[in-house]
Amino acid sequence: MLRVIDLACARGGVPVLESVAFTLAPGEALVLRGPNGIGKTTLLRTVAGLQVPLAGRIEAKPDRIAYAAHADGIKATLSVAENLGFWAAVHGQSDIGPAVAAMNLSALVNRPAANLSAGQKRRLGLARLMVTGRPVWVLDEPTVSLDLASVALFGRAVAAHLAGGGSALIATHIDLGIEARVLDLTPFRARPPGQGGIATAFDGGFGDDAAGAFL
Amino acid sequence: MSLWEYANPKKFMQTSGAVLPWVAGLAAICLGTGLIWGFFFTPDDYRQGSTVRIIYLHVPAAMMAINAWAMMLVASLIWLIRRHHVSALAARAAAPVGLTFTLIALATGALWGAPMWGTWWEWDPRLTSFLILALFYLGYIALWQAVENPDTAADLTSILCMVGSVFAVLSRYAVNFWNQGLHQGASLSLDQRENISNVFWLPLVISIAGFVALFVTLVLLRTRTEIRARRLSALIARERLA
Amino acid sequence: MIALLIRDLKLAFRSGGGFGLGLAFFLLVAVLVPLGVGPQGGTLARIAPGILWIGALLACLLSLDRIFALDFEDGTLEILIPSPLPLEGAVAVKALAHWLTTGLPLAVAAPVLAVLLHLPASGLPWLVASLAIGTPALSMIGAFGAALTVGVKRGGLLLSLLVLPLYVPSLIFGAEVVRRGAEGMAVGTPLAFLAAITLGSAASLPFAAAAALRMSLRQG
Amino acid sequence: MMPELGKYAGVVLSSWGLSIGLIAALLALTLWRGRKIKRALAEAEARAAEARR
Repeated sequence: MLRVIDLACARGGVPVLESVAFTLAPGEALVLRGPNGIGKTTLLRTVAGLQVPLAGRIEAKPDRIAYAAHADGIKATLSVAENLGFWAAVHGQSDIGPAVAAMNLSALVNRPAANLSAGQKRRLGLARLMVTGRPVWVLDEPTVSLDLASVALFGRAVAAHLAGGGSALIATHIDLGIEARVLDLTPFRARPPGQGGIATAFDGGFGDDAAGAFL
Repeated sequence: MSLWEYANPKKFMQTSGAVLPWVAGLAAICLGTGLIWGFFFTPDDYRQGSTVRIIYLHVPAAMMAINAWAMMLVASLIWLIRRHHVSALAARAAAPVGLTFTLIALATGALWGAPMWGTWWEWDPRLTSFLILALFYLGYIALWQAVENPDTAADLTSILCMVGSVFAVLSRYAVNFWNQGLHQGASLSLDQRENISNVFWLPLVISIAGFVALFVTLVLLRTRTEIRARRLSALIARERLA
Repeated sequence: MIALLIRDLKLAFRSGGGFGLGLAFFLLVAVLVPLGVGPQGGTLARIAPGILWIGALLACLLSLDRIFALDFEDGTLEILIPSPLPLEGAVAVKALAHWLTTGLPLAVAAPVLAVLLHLPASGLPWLVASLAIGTPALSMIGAFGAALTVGVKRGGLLLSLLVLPLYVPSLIFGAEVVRRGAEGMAVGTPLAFLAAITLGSAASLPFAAAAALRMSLRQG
Repeated sequence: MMPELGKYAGVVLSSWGLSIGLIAALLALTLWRGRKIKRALAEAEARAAEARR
């Protein structure tokens, strides 16, 4: 469903990860771990197609991936139903009912998103994933500002998605209560170019530049 | 050996370093000869008196102001198509040089216009176009400085350069059209190449060659600085990561 | 696409800002200019085409950064890029929404302000026509500028600096249409140029703007 | 040696002065920034070489 081969990605022009490889089969979830700054967000953005890989390949149809990051794309002046309905329309879906029910938003459908709490907004953002109808979820810290009950709710939603043949790639430090493989990114930290890492255009010095003394 | 090898930063640094003294020397010789000849050893024009001496600055500066933009356009395209960093940095390096030449063309044009047209500023189509060109240069330079990620900045400025080129040409025609509606064209064409006599022609050509060499010198110098700056920020980023 | 258009329109109406503000600004310009240049009808009539077009231009400029900045901040753009909606189409639709909430009301309100500025009656239809034909280009060029500056913090001033030179041809031809219309001359040529700029912008700039958006969002 | 510029002397001289001044300023700025960056780069290269050792 998703196959990542020998992937290297960069943040701000500096390689952060290299030789990342994994596959994601239908019904499977993969949790990314690693210390802050290792490049989890960068990897997820690259997989989602927002960034260009430095090297390697991502084998997945781009129209199968649904990406959710820290910002949820929620408009404060629109109601919950309008927010969800818009994303459903963008993805050619029309029924937002199941997503609303799954994220326990039924009581809030007509409330403007401005009046939602941070956790409720987060739930709305996750409900958006469901209306995309896409099988591969790529999630960056999805449980930020969720309480325990909502985390459990979200875990069940992911489990249901997996049971339905979907798959998920999640960067999180919290146990979601789902069966998932864990991939620690620490061993994939990009090496400096001197030690075999990928060199960018400006990683080589200019050597003995005869005219350098001049100008 | 392919021409594109010079787009490698290291290779470019070596080549440009070797070429620079020669180009700089050529610029100094041509500018010295052309300008001194033009200023001291040419007669007054029978109609314009001594103001004709402004031509040795005005015409070369105006030509290079446009050529600099054209060079930036080519460099931008090379960056967008082939992703050679040197190309993008050369475009960045050329912009302030182009802006300076534009300002020189504008200022000398206005000063020349003062005794000829009786006003410091005439909304002559050519002068107006150069004013707009200066605005394009300003926007381009400002965008380079505003975007933090250098590769993104190169991408965005390249697109701006492409779109800006189309609109700059459009503006040129629009301005021509607009001024026809108000005035009957400038009383004196700035473009004298048709009726210029031999006395003025040779020093002018030497001056033009000098401006071209000066442009190349400045762009090479600045490109080298930009490349070094990129290398510097790459080193700093690595330091921070380690 | 239609969903995006409806959403953008809804957002513009509900937040109240974009829609009313541009129009109010346009009105203010038309009121302040006579206060500045004096009440002589002849002078006002002569400069009215330029004032009205510059007012429209600035009013348009006011709301440009809203085209993408809000969607950038709340993550909508990051979600839109991998979505099935082609980004070029999304850009065009957002520019259209911007035009419907700024350019179109300006064109409709312009005759009233033209009367305040003593524009001869023969110029009124051409004023409306030139604004209706010319302002879509302003929105589209503005969307391109907004796409370039979307990642720049406090990019408002930069946006103006980038966009205003691009507005020059539209301004020249637009004001020329009104001027000629008011003087009873043939307006065909400038009107054709104005329409050509609008059509050309609409046909090509969505691609440039979408490319700029993708580049702005790419942080690697 | 100075040519007779007549009544246009002011205009001609200010044109030349302004142009040469602008070019000189640009050249000075270019050289100054070039030196500055070059020095900073040399320091960074030295640090990097130190770190590799």
